[in-house]
Amino acid sequence: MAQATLPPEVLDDAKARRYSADAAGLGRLRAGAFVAPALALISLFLVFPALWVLYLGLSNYRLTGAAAAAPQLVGFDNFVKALTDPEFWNSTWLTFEFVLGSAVIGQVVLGFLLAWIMRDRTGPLKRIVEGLVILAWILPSAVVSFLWVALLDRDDGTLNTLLHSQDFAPLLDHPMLSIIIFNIWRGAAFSMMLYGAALGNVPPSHLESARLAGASGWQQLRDVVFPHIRGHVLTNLLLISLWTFNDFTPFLLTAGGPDGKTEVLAVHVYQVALQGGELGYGAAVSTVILLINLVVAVFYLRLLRSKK
Amino acid sequence: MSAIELRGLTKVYPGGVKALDSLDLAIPDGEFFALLGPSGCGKTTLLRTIAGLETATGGAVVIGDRDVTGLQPGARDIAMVFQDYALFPHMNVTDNIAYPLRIKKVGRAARQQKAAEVGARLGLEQLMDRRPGQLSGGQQQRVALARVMATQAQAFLFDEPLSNLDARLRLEARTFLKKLQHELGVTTVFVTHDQAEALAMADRMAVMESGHIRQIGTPAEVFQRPANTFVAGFIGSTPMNLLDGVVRADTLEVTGCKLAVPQSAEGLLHDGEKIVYGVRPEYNVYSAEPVDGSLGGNVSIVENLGASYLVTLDVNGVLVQAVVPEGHEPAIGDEGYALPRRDRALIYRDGELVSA
Amino acid sequence: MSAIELRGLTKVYPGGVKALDSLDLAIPDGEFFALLGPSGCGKTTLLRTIAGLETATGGAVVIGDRDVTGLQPGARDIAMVFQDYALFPHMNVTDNIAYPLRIKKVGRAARQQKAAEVGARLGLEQLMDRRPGQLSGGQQQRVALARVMATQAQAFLFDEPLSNLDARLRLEARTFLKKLQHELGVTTVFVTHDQAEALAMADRMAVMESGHIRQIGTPAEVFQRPANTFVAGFIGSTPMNLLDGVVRADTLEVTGCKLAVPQSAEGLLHDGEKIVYGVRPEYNVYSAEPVDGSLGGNVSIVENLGASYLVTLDVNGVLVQAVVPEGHEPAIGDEGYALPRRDRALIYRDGELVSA
Amino acid sequence: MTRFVLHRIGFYVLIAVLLAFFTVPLLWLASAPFTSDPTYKVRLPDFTSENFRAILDNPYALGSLWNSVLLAAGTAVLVVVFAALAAYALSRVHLPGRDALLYTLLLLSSIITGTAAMVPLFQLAVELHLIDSQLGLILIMTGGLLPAAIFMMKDFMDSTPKSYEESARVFGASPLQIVRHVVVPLVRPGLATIAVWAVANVWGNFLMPYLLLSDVDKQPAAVIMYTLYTEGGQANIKLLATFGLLYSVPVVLMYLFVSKKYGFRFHGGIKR
Amino acid sequence: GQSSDGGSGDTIELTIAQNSISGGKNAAAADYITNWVIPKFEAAEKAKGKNVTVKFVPSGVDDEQYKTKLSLDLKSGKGADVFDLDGIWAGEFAEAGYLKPLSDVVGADADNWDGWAQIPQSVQGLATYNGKKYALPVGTDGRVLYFNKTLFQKAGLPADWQPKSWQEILDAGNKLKAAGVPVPIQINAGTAMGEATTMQGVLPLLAGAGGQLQQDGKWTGASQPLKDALGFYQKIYGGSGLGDPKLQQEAKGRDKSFQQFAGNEIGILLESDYLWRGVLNPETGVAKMADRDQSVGYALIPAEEPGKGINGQDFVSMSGGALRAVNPNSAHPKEAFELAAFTLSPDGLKEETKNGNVRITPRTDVNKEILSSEPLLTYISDKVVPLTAFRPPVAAYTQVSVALQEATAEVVSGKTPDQAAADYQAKLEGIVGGAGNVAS
Ligand SMILES: Nc1ncnc2c1ncn2[C@@H]1O[C@H](COP(=O)(O)OP(=O)(O)OP(=O)(O)O)[C@@H](O)[C@H]1O
Ligand SMILES: Nc1ncnc2c1ncn2[C@@H]1O[C@H](COP(=O)(O)OP(=O)(O)OP(=O)(O)O)[C@@H](O)[C@H]1O
Ligand SMILES: [Mg+2]
Ligand SMILES: [Mg+2]
Repeated sequence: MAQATLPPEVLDDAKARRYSADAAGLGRLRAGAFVAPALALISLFLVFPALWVLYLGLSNYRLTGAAAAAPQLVGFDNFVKALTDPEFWNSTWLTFEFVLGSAVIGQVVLGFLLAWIMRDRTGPLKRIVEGLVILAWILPSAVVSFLWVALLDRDDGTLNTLLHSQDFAPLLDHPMLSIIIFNIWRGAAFSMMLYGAALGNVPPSHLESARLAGASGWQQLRDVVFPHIRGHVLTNLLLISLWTFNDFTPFLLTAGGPDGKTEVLAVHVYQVALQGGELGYGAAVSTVILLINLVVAVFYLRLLRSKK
Repeated sequence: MSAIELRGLTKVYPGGVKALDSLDLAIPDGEFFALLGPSGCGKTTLLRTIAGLETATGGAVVIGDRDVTGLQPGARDIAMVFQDYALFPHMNVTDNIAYPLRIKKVGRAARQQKAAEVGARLGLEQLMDRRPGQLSGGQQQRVALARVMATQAQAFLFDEPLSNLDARLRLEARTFLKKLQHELGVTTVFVTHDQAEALAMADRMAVMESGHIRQIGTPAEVFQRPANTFVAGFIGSTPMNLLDGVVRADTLEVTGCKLAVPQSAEGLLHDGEKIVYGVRPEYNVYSAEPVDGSLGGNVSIVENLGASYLVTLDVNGVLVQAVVPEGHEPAIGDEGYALPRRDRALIYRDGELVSA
Repeated sequence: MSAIELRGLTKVYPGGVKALDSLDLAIPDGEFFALLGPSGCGKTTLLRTIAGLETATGGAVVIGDRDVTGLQPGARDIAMVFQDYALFPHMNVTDNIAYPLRIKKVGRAARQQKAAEVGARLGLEQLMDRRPGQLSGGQQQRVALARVMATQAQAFLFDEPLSNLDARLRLEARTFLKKLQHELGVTTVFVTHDQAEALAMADRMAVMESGHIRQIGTPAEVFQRPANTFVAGFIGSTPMNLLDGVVRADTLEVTGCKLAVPQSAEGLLHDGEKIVYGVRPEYNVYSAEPVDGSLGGNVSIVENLGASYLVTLDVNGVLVQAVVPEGHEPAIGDEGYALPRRDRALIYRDGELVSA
Repeated sequence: MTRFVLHRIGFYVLIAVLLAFFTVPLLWLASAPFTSDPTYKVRLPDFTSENFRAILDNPYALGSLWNSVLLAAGTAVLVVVFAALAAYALSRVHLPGRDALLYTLLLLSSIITGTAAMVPLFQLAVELHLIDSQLGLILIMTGGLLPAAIFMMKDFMDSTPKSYEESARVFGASPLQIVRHVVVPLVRPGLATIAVWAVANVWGNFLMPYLLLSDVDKQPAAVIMYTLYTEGGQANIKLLATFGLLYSVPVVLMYLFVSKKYGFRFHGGIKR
Repeated sequence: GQSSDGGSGDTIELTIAQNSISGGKNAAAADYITNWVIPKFEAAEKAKGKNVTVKFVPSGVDDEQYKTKLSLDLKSGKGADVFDLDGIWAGEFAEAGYLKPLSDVVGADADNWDGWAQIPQSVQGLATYNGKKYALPVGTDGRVLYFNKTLFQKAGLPADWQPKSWQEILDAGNKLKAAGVPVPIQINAGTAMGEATTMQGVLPLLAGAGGQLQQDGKWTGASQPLKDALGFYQKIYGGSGLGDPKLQQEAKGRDKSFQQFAGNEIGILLESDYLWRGVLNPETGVAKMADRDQSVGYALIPAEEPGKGINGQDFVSMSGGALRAVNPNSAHPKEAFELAAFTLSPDGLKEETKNGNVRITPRTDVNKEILSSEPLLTYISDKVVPLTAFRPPVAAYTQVSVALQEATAEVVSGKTPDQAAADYQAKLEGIVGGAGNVAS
C-alpha cells in the first residue's frame, strides 16, 4: 500500500535525525562504537599485515641472505615468475581439484546429506552421528594427520587391515583423492551444522505440499529445499572455499608429495616461503590466491544472488 | 470425488501424546465438512493423517473405496491447502498452480493451459506472472486454492486456510470458498478454530476435544443443541451462559434467581439435583424492569456488537450475558434483567445435555 | 495518565512510502482508543511513532504536557504490548514482568514483589516460574499485559494484542482487557484490524486508510453512520451493502428496484444524480413475499451466523445481503425480498455520506 | 509396505557407512596411547598407563595444555564479544558499504592465515612489544578470526526478531543493556558455535604461537607437540599418540559441554 | 631477548637458545645446558666478580621452523645472546647481517680462544665464511654405509664388508635380493625425505663421482658426475628391485626406513652417525635395536670407482655440524662469548656426552677421550672426517638442495638421469640467477 512518494529532502529533516530509528536505538555513532573494537583489531592485525603481504609480493624479500638485509622492489617480477612457473600452475590446478572435490562437492554434499537424513530425527543416533562428525572437525590437525597416516599407511594401515589388502598405498597411488577424502572427513561438520540450521528454516508445509503432489525425494529437494536454502548455500560455499583454499593440513599428511602431486597452493606457499625462504615470492603467490578467492566469491555471489 | 471414512483412527506421537483416540468418522461424497475445536485438540493431526503426512498408529483411512492407510501421500489422490498456503516463493503463480501437474508429468503446454484456466476461474488472470511475495494475503489464498483445484483430486483438505487473512478478507473468503466448493462438489474437510467460520460454511461439522469428537451435526444442530457443556461453551460468537443451579420442584434455582425449567428438559429433572443451566446471550431477553423468572443484577460491561450490544450483568457475583438490540442498551451500573427463552435454554447434567 | 496529542504527524519511510500523512489526533486522558484499518494503512506506524520507535518525519507527539517528539522511547513514559508480545524467551514470567523495573534500577526484592502483585492481579500466580515457551497464547498475552502494567506508564499502546489468540480466547481476552483498562484508567491506544474488536472495546475509535484518518467517533457513530463508503465497507461483522443507484424524483432506482429515500438523506438529493445506496444486512428486513420498495431476487447463499442467518440475494446480478433471524431462513434458490429500514439506510455521494 | 522396508534398510546401511567413515580414522587415537609399543598399526591395546606416565614426566606437557586453554579461551572470548558487538551493529544499523566491507575483510582474512603473512605479523608484534606475550598472541589471532566470525554471527543476528529489542527499548533500556539482557541470551547458541569454532582454530595453530612466544612456559600444546620428535625429525609415536589424546580431550570436553548446555547449532533464535 | 640491565651494571642477563628441549627433541643437550652449563657458568663468573644469570630458551621444532624463528628474531634485533644454528646457514645469515665475524662482535677474545687449537681445520671450516670465523663449531658428523650383518650372512656376504666401487654395492644388493631381503638397498631419494635425500644420497654420490655442487664460484649443472649419481639411483630404483621406490615418496618414508632397518628388512642403508647413536640406540632410540652392536656393520662410502671421487679419493663422505654463535645484537657480547666457549670447554663437552650421549665434538682432545668406547664414532672421527666434504654455506643452497631432491624423485619415478639432470640445470639457473652462474 505504497503512498505518495515524497521528495527525499523531507527525509533529512532535522527532527528525523535527532535519534536513531533502528530496533535497539543504536544510531550510527553507537553502532560505530560497537564495531570499533573489532575493526581496530582487524585493521591492526589483519588489514595492515595483509596489505604488507601485498607489498612484500612486489619485493624480492627473503628470510636470509643478502636480500634479507636489503630487499628491493622488483615490481611484478614475482608474479611473472609465478605465472611462468609450471609448478605454480600445477599447484593452482591441484588447489582447484582440492577445493572443488573436497569442499564444493565433498563437504557440501556430505554435509547436506548428513543434515538431510538427520533433519527430523532425535535421540542417541542423531547425537552419536553428529558428535562423531563434529569430533573430526574440532580435533587438532596435528593429531588428525597421525590418525590418517595410521589409516592409510602402506604397511600397517587400518584400511589395509580392513580390506585385507597388502601394499595398498592410497597416499602414494591416489594422493589427491586421499587428501580430498581426508578433507571431506575433516570439514563436513561445518556444512552439516549450517545446513542443519538452514533446513530448520524450510517450512515443513512446503515439503509436505510437494509430497502431496507426489514429488519424489529428489523433486522435493530441487523444488522446495534448494530454493529456500540458497542463501545458506552461498555462505557455506564462500566460507569453506576460502578455508579450503588456504588449508595447510594436507601438508601434514603428504608433505606435498609424492613428487608435488598434492602440493596445493597453501602448501606451495609454505614450501616457498618457509622452507625456501623466498618470502617475496610467497607473498606474491598469496596475493594470487587472494585474487582467485575474489573471483570465486564474485562467482558465487553472481550464481546464487542473481536468481533472486 | 469420493467419500472419506475413518475407522478407529488412532495417532500417538513419538513423545507419547495421543492426538487421536480411536476416532470414527464418515464424510459422504461432496460434503463440506468442518472440524472445529480448541488449539491442540488434534484437528491438524486428523487432517494430516488423512493426507498420509502422519502414519496412523491404528485404524484405517478409506477414501472412496480404497483403503489408503498404507499409501504414500502422493498416492492418495487428495489435495491439501496448508494454513500458510505453502506457496513456493521462487515460482510464479502459474508455476505454483501447475506444480502438481508437473510432478504428474503433464506436458508444459497442457500445464500452462490448465493453470490459466483455473487461475481465471479464481480471478487471478492479472497475477499469473507474479511471485507469491508480491501478492496480498487474500490473493495468496486464492492461488493455494487454484493449485488444489488444478489437481482434480478426490478430496480437498483445508487446514485453517482463512486464519492468516485479516478480518475483512476472511469474511469475503468465507463466502467465496463456500460457493466454490458448492460448484465443484468435491468432498472437503475444513479445519478451523473459529466457530463462526465453521457455522457459516459447513454442511456438517464435528467439534473435537483432546483427540475425541464431542459432537457431529449440522451447524444449526450444534449451535442450538450443543450435546455437552464443552460444545456449548465453544460454539457461538458470544459464549453460552453456563450457570450452576439446583432443581427445586418445578423451578430451578440459579445464582439466587428462580428460573423456569426449559422446554427441552421438562419432566426429565429430579428434585434437588444439581444441574448446569445454559442459555445463549442471544436468547436472553433483556429488560430494564424486573421480570419474573429472570436473572437480575447490575450491568458491568457493555460491548458494541454492531447492530446490537452484549451486556454483561453481575448476578450475585456470577456474570451473565445478554444481547440487547441497539437503542436499548443500558449504561454500566444500571440494574438489568435477563429472561432466558424457555424454548432455547438447555439443561446439562454431568456435562451432558438433558434431552428427550 | 495523560492525554496524547498528535499534531500534523507525518512519517515517510526511507523507501519513500508515506505511511502517515500529516495526521492530527487528540486522545483525552483515560480514554480507550482503537485504531482500525486495513492491512498497511499505517496503524502500526502510528503506534510506533507515538512510542518513538520510529522517528517522525514531520509534526509533533505530545504526551501529557510534554512534547516528546525528540525523545528516546525509553524517556517517553509509555508502555507498549507488541503483536507477538515480545516476551523474552530466556526469562521466566517473574523476570519478564519485572524487566522494566530492572531497567529503572528498582532493587531485586522490590521488583519481585511488584511482579508477584501484578501477576496475581492477572491470575498468573501459578505460572510465575515458567518460561514464555511453556505458556499458552492467552497466558502469554496476560504476561505481556502484566509487564506493561508493572511500568506504571502514562499511556499504553497495544498493537493487535489479540490477533495471535485463537477465536475463543480472543473473545475472553476482549472482555478482560476492556475491564482492566476501565479499572486502571490509563490512556490506551489499541490497534486492530478486526472491526468487531474495535467496536466492542473502544470508547472512541479512528478508521484509517493509507495514512489518513477517515473517521473518528464512538463505535456506535462509526457503525451507524459511516462517514464514507470506505468506512461503511470496513465496519460491520458483515459488510454493508453498497449499491449503485440513481435518484428518480422522490425515489431511488437501485439495481432495477425502486427504493424510498432514506430519512437521513431526505431533501438533500438532486433528481437524476448518481449515488451509492448503503444498508447494512442487519437493517435489511427479509421477507419471502414481495414487498413494496424492497430489493427482490433469488437466494444464492445462506450462512449460519448462530442465532441468525446471513442470506445473500442475487438481485439482477448484484449481490445483496440480509440478516434473517433463525427459523425464518430460506433455502438456496428461493425467491426473497430485502426491505431496507429507511431510518438506517444511508446515501453516499462521491463516496461521502449525504447527511444534514 | 515393502518399499517402506527397503527404504528403512537403505537408510540404516547409509548411516552405518557414514558412521564407519567417521569412526575408523579415530580408532588409532583410541588404541595407540594405551599400547606399550605403538606404531601406526591399530591394535588391541594392552592398556598400559606407562605412556601417560612418560608424558607426565615431560616438564612442559601439562603446562602447555594449560597455555592452550588460556590462549583458546582468551581468543574465543574476544572473538565472541567483539564479533557479537560488531555483527549486532552491522545487522541492525545499515552502515554504508557494509556488505562490501565484510566480503573484503573475509578475503583478507584468508591471506593472513597463510604462511606469507608471518613476517608482517612478527614484525608488527615486535613493534607493538607483543612478542612473548600471550595477550599479544590472543589479539593477533583474534584479528585473524574476527571477519569470518562477524560474517557468521551476522546471520544469527539477522534471524532474531527485532520486537524483543524494541520492547526493551520502550522500557528505557540502553543499547548495551539491550545487548546484554536480550540479544546475547537469544543468540547464545550462535555465540557458542562461534566460540567452539574459534577454540578449534586456536587449538590447532602452531606457527603463530611458535613464532611469537619464545618462552617455553608460555607455549601452547600445539608447539609442545612438535617437540616430541627426535633430533632427526622422527616421531616418538609413544609420546605423540598419548599427548595427542591429552591434547584432544579438552576440545572434546568443551564440545560436549557446549552442545549439552547450548545446543550446538547454527541460527539461534529460541523457538517460540 | 637481550639483556636489559642498561647502565646499572649489577646483573648481566644472558640467554642461550637451541633447538632442543627437555623431555623432547635433543633432550640431552637441553638438560646439559640447564643442569650443568648454567649453574657452573654462573658460579665461575661469580668467582670472577661478575653477577651473571643465564636463561635457556628451548625449542623443539623442524629445522626450517627453527631457522625461520631465528631469522625473524635476528632481523628484528632480538634473539638470544648465544644461539645454535646449522653450519649450512652460516653464509646466508652472514649475508643477511644476522651474524657478524666473531672478532667484530667479541673482539680479540674470539681469536684468542684456546679451543681453536683443538679443532681440526675442516671443522673450523664449518664456521668460516669468506675467510672469517662467524661462530664456534659445536661438532660434526659423518655418513657411512650401514649394513645388516644378519642379512649379509644370509646372503653369503662378509661381516667386514667394504665395497670399493658403486658396482660392488649393487652386487651386494643383488645377492641380498636373491636371499629374499625385502629391501636390499636404501639410499634416500625424493622430496619427501627433504635434506636427508641430499645429505645421505645425492651429495655423497656426487662426491663419489668426483663432482661438487659449486666450484670456483660457479654452480655445477647437468655435469657428468651428477648424471652418474642419478644413474646410480636409476640402477637401484629403476625396476631392478634393489630398492623400494614407493618408500621414497612417503611423507614418513625416512621414519619407515629406520623401522625397516631395525626390523631386518633393509640390507644396506646410507645414513649418518645419528642412525647409530640416536635411532637404533638400544636404550633411547625410536627404532631400538637391542643387538645393534653385534648386527649392524658399517663401511666407508666408495667412490664410483677407486680414485674417481673428489680430490681423487677412493672413499667419500659428507658432513655437517652445528654452530654456536654470539648474537651481534647482544648487549654483553664478551660474556656471551664466554658462555659459548664455556659450553665447549673440555669439561663441558665431557659432561654433555656422558651417559651414552656420545657424539663427535669439535675438539680432538675431547674426542680422543670420549670416543674410545664408541667404535662407530671413532671410525667416523678417524676415517671419515678426514675425507669428508661440506655443503656450500650459501643462501641459495636450500633451494638447490630441493632441486637435487626433485631430480632424484624424477629418476625414481622413471625419468632418465640425463633428463633429470637437464631439468635440474634449468631449475638451478632460475635459483642462482641465470645461466651465467652455472657451469655444466
Ligand atoms: N509432531 C508432534 N510430536 C508430538 N506431539 C505433537 C506433534 N504434533 C502435534 N502434537 C501434539 O498433538 C496434539 C494435537 O495437535 P494438533 O496440531 O493436531 O492440534 P490442532 O488441533 O491442530 O491445534 P491448533 O489449533 O493449535 O493447530 C497436541 O497436544 C500437540 O501438542
Ligand atoms: N520499515 C519500513 N520501511 C518501509 N516501509 C514500511 C516499513 N514499515 C511499514 N512500511 C510501509 O508503511 C505502510 C504502513 O505500514 P504499517 O505497518 O504501519 O501498516 P499496518 O496498518 O500496521 O498494517 P498491518 O495491519 O498489516 O499490520 C505500509 O505500506 C508498509 O508497507
Ligand atoms: Mg492445527
Ligand atoms: Mg501492523
